[in-house]
Amino acid sequence: MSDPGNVAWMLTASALVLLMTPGLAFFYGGLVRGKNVISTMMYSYVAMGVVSVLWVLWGYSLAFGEGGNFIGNFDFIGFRNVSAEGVDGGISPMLFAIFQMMFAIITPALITGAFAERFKFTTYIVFLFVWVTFVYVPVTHWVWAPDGWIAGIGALDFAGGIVVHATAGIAAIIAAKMVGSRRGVERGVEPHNVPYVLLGTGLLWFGWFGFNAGSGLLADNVAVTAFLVTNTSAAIAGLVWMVLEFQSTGRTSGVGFATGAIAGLASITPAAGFVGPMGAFAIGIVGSIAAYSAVKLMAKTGVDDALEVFAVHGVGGIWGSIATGIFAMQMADDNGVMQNVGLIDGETALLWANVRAVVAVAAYSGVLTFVILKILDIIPGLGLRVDNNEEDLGLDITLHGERGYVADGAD
Amino acid sequence: MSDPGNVAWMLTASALVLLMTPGLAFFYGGLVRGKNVISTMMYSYVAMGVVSVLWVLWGYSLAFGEGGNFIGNFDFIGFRNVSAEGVDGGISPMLFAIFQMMFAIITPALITGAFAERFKFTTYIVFLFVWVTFVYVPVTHWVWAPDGWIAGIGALDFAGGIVVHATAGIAAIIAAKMVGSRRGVERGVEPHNVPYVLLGTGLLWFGWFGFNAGSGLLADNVAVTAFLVTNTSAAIAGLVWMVLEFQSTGRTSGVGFATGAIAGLASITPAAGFVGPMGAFAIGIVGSIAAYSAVKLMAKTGVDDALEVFAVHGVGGIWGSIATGIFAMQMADDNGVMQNVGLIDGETALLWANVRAVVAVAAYSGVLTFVILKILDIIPGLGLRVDNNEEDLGLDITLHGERGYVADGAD
Amino acid sequence: MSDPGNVAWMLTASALVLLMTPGLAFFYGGLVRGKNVISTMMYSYVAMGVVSVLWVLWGYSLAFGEGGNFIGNFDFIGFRNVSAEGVDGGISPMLFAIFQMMFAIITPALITGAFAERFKFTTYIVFLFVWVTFVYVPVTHWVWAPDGWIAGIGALDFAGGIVVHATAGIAAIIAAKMVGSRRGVERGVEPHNVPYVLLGTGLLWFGWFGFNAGSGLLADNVAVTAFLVTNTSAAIAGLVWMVLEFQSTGRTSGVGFATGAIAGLASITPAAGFVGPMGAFAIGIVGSIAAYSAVKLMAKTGVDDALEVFAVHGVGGIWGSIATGIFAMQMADDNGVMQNVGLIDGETALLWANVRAVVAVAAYSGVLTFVILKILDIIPGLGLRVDNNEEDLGLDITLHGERGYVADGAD
Amino acid sequence: MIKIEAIVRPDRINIIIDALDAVGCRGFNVQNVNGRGQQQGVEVFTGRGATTATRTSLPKALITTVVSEADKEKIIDAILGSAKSSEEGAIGDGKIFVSPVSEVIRVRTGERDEAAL
Amino acid sequence: MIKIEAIVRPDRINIIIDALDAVGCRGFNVQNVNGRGQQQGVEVFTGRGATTATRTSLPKALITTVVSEADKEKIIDAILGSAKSSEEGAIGDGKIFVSPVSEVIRVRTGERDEAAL
Amino acid sequence: MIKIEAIVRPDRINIIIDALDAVGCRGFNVQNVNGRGQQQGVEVFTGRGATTATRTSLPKALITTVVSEADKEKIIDAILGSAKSSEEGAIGDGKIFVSPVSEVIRVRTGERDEAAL
Ligand SMILES: Nc1ncnc2c1ncn2[C@@H]1O[C@H](COP(=O)(O)OP(=O)(O)O)[C@@H](O)[C@H]1O
Ligand SMILES: Nc1ncnc2c1ncn2[C@@H]1O[C@H](COP(=O)(O)OP(=O)(O)O)[C@@H](O)[C@H]1O
Ligand SMILES: Nc1ncnc2c1ncn2[C@@H]1O[C@H](COP(=O)(O)OP(=O)(O)O)[C@@H](O)[C@H]1O
Repeated sequence: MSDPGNVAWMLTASALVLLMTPGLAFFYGGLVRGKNVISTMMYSYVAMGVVSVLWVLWGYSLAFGEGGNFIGNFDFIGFRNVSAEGVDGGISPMLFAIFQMMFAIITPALITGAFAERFKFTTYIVFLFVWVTFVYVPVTHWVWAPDGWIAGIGALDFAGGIVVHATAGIAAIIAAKMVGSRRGVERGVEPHNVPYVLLGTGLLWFGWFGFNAGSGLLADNVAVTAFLVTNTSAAIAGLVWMVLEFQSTGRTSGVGFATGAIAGLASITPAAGFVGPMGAFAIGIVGSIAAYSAVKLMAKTGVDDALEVFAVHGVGGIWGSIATGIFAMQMADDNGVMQNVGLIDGETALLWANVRAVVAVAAYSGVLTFVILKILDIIPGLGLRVDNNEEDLGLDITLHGERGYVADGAD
Repeated sequence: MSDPGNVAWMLTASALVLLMTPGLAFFYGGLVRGKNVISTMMYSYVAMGVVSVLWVLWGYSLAFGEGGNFIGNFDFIGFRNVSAEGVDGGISPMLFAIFQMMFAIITPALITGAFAERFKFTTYIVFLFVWVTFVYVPVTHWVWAPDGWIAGIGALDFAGGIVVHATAGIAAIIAAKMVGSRRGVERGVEPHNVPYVLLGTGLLWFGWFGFNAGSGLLADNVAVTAFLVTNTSAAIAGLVWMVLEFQSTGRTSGVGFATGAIAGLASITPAAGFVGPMGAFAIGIVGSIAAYSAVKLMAKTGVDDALEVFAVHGVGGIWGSIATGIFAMQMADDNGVMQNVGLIDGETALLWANVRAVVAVAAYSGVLTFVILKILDIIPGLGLRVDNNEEDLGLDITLHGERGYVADGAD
Repeated sequence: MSDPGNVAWMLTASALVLLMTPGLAFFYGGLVRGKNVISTMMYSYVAMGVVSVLWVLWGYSLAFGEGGNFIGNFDFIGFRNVSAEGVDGGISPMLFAIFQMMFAIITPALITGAFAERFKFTTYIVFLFVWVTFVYVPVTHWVWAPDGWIAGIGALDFAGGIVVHATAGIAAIIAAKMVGSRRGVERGVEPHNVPYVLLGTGLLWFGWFGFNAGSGLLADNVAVTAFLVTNTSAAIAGLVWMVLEFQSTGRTSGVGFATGAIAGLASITPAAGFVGPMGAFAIGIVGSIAAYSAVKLMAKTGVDDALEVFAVHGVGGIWGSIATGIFAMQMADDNGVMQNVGLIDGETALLWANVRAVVAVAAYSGVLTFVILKILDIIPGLGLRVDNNEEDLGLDITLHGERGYVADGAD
Repeated sequence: MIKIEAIVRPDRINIIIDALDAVGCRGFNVQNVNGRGQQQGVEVFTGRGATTATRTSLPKALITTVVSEADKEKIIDAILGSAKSSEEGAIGDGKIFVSPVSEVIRVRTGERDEAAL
Repeated sequence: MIKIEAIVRPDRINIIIDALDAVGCRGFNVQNVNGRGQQQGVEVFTGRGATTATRTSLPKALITTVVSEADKEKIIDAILGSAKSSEEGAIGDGKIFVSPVSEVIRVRTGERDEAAL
Repeated sequence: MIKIEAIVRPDRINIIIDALDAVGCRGFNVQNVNGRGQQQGVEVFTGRGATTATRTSLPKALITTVVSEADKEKIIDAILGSAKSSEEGAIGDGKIFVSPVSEVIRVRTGERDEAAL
């Protein structure tokens, strides 16, 4: 039987990760213009609907069924055979499947920042089903299923730097390019509601404790370290971003601190269970600088990744995955003998495995995302982008029939 | 001694359920007009004050004292004799009493959506004391105290479909009818802040994990299944509502998805510990369709249940309570022998018991709410409704002396 | 090895306390004018950055290293020697250090309410480093390190009435006096966004369960009682404030209820593990009346403690610390024999110890805060206060380069 | 051409717009303002709720429509007939201001004056 | 002196301001209004999403600038040239109203009229 | 009758209203606008904080009061005396515009013109 303490923590962690998606909705929703706030938030909220259903029906089965190196099988369709009975020294398969579901929900939601303010909502629903099934699920299998090929080459991704952030980040830049720039954003868009951005950041930071400290699947000392390094990386990365901004403009934006913190969180994710606080400092500092530079670079490419998903999540996740290969601490092998793992202890195998994993996953996500969007674009009745008039009036009123804010009086 | 894991989970679950009331405040607060946002939110917040006090002083004692079939007794007045000492294989009476307190807080808060934008705040405070004491407390005793008569007939209500949602839903429609329609809402009211509705939905969804997965009182496999089906029902119900809306108007509102999800959560509540994911799909789909239809129907009755408490919570909770009788899975009896329970396994006893329970509770809540409001209406100095001028100016400024939003400059 | 249940609860509690800082940001952010909302929120958010880093690098070591009566030592610099390995019947040092970190974050953030809308952000960053190091860290050592001198005189502070609320409250009034009044607030400032105040209150109330029920460091019956009395005190204090307000103005503000609840939470904090529900009622009622009176008094002093940090947190925390000496229940000594503790059981030692502790800490925090701010004021390039033009335009746009809310269209 | 500006209670907006519709005025715009006249402000809480201040002004809505002179009286009558909070009217029901407009241009077509209305 | 009030699409504001800049108009103010004309409102959801209503008006922006008579045509041309949502223009692109202003005073200096602009 | 529109700094509103009160002007309304003149906009962050843009305009408040010609100068003086951000005044303190109003009607009573003020 599972220890109730582990069950308690993993139930809590699952709930925390679920809350990250509303957190993301506010983070993203605050960054766009007011006429698209509902549209942007709904991209996240509806993922809680679609992916929860998909995961129970076939997603979990294809991701974690014992199907081979590349994909799972149909054993767990509809959560058949997914037992809620606890197991000694661990948690039940069902609790594991629930925890994993929350990751599957937030990953595609992350992408939406790239095409916010212009992507068709109906097409997005279809995209959710297709992308999670054909991109997220296989990648998850590769990395986290015991028989996945990336797990097989010895790559380590503690809580999703590869599975979540790299896949989403690459998908984001491809999507942004294909959907095209927003109309009239040449001067940049001021976030319409900074408190929402900060609220989202607070909820994400809070939820990320579940994300990372839950990924060891036990309430043990790994969870404790993961919790600590998560917080440390977020903190230092937020500060670093603030310093960079201050040096170049003399001011320190709330959105900047928030973005830095999120970059730090994305960066530490793959390493959370494998590094100590000093590793976390290194990862957070470099992650923040890298993401900051990426934002500056993106401005030059002309690709309108509206909410900088690639620069922040993609770059953060990729850096973190490589950093795992650098900073991972010694770990006990099956016989309890401590083994060097990271580059700092002189080992290159993990670094090399993680680099291969990142490249493979990035390429796969990029190509598949491209193909999926191409197909959705030409299917009659779908298409990626709203028309100009809808974009000008805002997606809230045209697609959702609502305005974010309605003042009394002024009808 | 209690296992710390169970304590950990039930402390967490209690905190999660407490957070649902602020969540509800935002859900409701976003749906009204801006001039009543504080008023609407305060209906919920002040329930955290009033009911917490009442529950400690006499509520818990009357609900869970061993007083007989209909009501508890005075043994636990002021939480006297409510021990914090853990018990083997379970949680302490005090932790149980705390968890139950959170349910007692949110139930009357749910009702307030029916009479929002016009109910007198001072009267509402009195209503809180009276309604919880004379409606919520006895019903809780009937259903959840071991000696309650509804528990006695074998009805099952896992987490409050009957106790919370049916009582509140029926009270809501009675209250809405008695208080009368809002002035000038013939054209419908556009929610003044949809992000608040979504925030509230996120917090409710999050908190509901405590509500449902906590209702087994242990961090065990029942909690795990309850967690899963809660999420599943919310997800599918949100999607179903969206599809229904899309079919009739070609658009998909954020408020619609949110409302569907809440209907799904209300529906699964009584069944959460007794069904699997397939049951959850069935319950969520039907719950959403039923609530959606009820909203449409309510528009024809002319009863201004302002935030559709009856249609969403009442109908959801009632449907879920019946559905429990249909879909409840086999359960082990005291000798560990599996017994059929639900209609799908050919048993009708539970269905029949639950129907009787719903009818009895609905009738009791309806009649008592009617009587209570009638009396409050005629007590000098109370009265149900604010005057026309207060309603036109908004309850925030007239009753609470505040405006929700104050712009710099424009005094 | 730690019991996973205790680990689960303390991970959760740590996350809950972390969330209080965003909660505080919203509580405070809603109370100021719209032109300073980001500035006010950033005072809290950046504390999550600065103090997290500081705590890992040297804060925890100086606070909890075995350095003597007055300050810790350098044993745990950079969390060196802070083990994540669990210990029987308790939690690991690292988990304890994490939990304590969250307290170190929120304490200086509390102070910021005093000088909101006019304090220079860059100076504030420096203040954070200095104040936490020279005020918070030593006080924490005195009270909570086993070898601290206040612990030595037998004073009890369960969850931070002295360490957190008294230090911050006194620092607040000193800071408010030194920074001077805001320009043009003679008529008082209407909170610009009451829903944010309520959201912050909800998150604080929720997070406070971690704060208080986590402070016993175990998922046991102490946690359960602490949870109960926390909720009880918050509830009754909110109601009492509402009644006081209603008696003097005939209305009941949302901000008033919220403020009362926070006063109740601050008041119960030092006593949470030592009193029962009846003690909580007494503490909450008196705490609310005291804070309410203090707000009235402050209006006469002319000191512009903008968000009433002293009156609410300071007075609450001080009252609670004294009240602990009055209402603390019998406790078992090392031999398991029950000992009287509080004044109500006829003992004066604890009361006397707590009074001395409060006086010493208040004096220390007051003097040090004064000295620190004096020095920051004269350091070239720093200085406490923004210039008049920045204050008039608002700190958001001048220091942070952002506006809280940007409407579409009106550029 | 003239501009008619009506300051009215926010809660009457829908009804006033219906009345404008009924007399054929289909071009207008609405904004929220805060106003004071004989109707005084109200007492509000400031700071942490224990102290109060007086709000100078209350929320009002401002409807603006530019019409030809010929339509003036019927528009004014429509507003007068729909803007009162009750049969007898109450202080704070609002005011109508009429002022001259010398030119009107429709952006889309460049049409001018009466043709542009 | 005259006052030029242009009701335009909110998403054109930046472009219009650039056009005003280009012709040397550097004093103006902008506010958000809701307006209706030939362009009708849209269907919106009310209540809990299952029922709809028609929003009478849509968001517009109002740019106001007070200029000397002499500058009138170039300002109007600048607005006409920048406010259209597309080459052909579309219903709802907005309107320009011109009205007389008898006096202008600069608060800072007390300067009057043309000198104060 | 004339309409006096004063564009001022938002943080001066309360003081200006007191000054208006002092000279007996008790009817007015206030709204928030964004404006630009000699005072330039400020640099703001856009996107994710690493890139900046220039905000064209800054928040201002617009006070409007309709009064009889006779009261004009005292109202203007009241505003001029209270709206400056400092003794010397600073760029951006604002402007006052005066324009004709041909008719005023009180909704409540139907009174017209001077009687309606
Ligand atoms: N002289 C004025 N100039 C501009 N607006 C005014 C004036 N007098 C009143 N108003 C506006 O009209 C509204 C209603 O006026 P008020 O005097 O309160 O009521 P009534 O017109 O019924 O006597 C005020 O809130 C204000 O917005
Ligand atoms: N008579 C009017 N008075 C005031 N504002 C008007 C008037 N007519 C139109 N408007 C404003 O101009 C906007 C555009 O007008 P509309 O008639 O929809 O388009 P178009 O001018 O292209 O025919 C409206 O939304 C409204 O704000
Ligand atoms: N020509 C104008 N038309 C309309 N509003 C103007 C005009 N010029 C200035 N304003 C308004 O007055 C405000 C102050 O003007 P500005 O030129 O910055 O300062 P000052 O009047 O002190 O020289 C501007 O922000 C703008 O709102």
